[in-house]
Amino acid sequence: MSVADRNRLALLFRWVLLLLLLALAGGLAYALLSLPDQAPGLSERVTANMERSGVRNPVTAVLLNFRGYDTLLEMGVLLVALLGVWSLGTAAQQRRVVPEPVLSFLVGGLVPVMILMAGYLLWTGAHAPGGAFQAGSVLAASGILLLLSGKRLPAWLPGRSLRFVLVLGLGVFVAVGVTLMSASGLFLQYPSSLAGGLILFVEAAATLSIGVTLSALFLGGRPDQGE
Amino acid sequence: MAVFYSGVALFLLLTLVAGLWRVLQGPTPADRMLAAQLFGTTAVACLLLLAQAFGRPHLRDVALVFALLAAVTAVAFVRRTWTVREEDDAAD
Amino acid sequence: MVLQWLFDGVLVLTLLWLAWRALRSPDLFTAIVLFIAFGLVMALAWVRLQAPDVALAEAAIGAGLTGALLLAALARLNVLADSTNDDQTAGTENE
Amino acid sequence: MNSSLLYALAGVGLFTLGLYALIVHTHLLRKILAINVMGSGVFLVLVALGGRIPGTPPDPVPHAMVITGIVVAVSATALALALMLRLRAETGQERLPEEPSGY
Repeated sequence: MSVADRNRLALLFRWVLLLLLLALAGGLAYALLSLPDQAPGLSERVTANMERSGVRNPVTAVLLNFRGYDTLLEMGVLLVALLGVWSLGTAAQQRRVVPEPVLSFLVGGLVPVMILMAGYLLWTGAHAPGGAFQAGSVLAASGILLLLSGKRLPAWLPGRSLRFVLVLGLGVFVAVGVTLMSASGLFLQYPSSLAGGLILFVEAAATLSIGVTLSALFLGGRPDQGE
Repeated sequence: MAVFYSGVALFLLLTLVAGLWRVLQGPTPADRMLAAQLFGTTAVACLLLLAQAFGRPHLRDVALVFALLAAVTAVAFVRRTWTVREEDDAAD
Repeated sequence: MVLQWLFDGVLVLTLLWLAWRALRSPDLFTAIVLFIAFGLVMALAWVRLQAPDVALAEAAIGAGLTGALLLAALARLNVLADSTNDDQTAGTENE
Repeated sequence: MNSSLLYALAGVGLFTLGLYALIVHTHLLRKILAINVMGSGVFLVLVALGGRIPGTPPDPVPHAMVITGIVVAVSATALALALMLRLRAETGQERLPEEPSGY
């Protein structure tokens, strides 16, 4: 096949693809526009059960109580993603860098504020926008900032303690679920009087795990042990 | 007053679109990166205005997160991409 | 509420345009910067959709994590790259 | 008519744009960006449809789904980037091997 032929074929392919995608977009847009105006969502059921959820923010109630399974499995997904990255090799050796005064100053000022912000988001998640995922992301950002600033990880960190924190979120979630199952017969069925405290407990563990998992994902590999 | 705040927010959104020009044009990577940082700053102002216009104080938390975390991307750029490019230049 | 409609319209057009430019800019670094900007504008869209929780998550992830991840990966690609930078030639062939 | 329908349509647009770029580009980093744009489009449709009925508070269930979705998307992106870098280290290319070069 000559180069000109191949180019013509590529052009034809491009046009057919564009037509197909336009048809797809048109179909989806038509489906959206033809949706009925009043659809029974889950909104009303969430509102009706809010008193029993233990929190006042409906999104947190859905995440940690009504659809706790989703969040539990998502913690598992995060862990599996990290295992995938770790199985691909060790993290690139950080070059030893001279600590820059400006960066050190910036990191020293920002990281404590970020950790404070993570705590605030975790606490406020019960009644206002916020929650474990947001707090965990902010925590992860502070971890990434520390990694970027060239601070050496303490030698004891990559070992057992790191792995313990990584599985803490999932572990606490499962432990709470199993304990509740032995008490009430249903997995993750919080009694309404304890729901608020249990949710905060699970969320705190999840925040820590999410933050450390995301920072570890940034490393792009298994951190070297020892060294 | 809400109309005024919405108007200013719209104006800020338009300046953000103007900042896009620098991202697309910017001769050096630093120009593009700084334009993206300008996006973050403008978004903070936009969020504060929207919080005021619609009386939703929780949007200030979003603005706070934006302002706090904007530094992470900038530091990542300076520590990773920019140093690599400089070393490339030095090697040439 | 003409102003709000205008705001929504500009926001949506900016989003689409950013995505379009991010996905077809010839230079990978520009593509990543445009994608970071896309994430920031997405957070504004979540606010307009009355989803402040999602806006918080997007702000934290978009401003703090995605950019750092992508930039670090690009830097590692460039370190590995030999002097012939074939991702740029591949991009310009499309034009 | 509510402005959230506008965002839902934009979500469809983003999904289609991302799908196009996913098919056309061969560089894996571009494919990763394209998948992320597609995901954002899907999230936009989900949340926009949850807030479709004017005068009522938006449905919190899609919001919760999208929050988990965003965090999963970023971890999947990290895994994909690590896979790309490993492929690059193994084969010297950041493209999938069976595709003909030329696009």
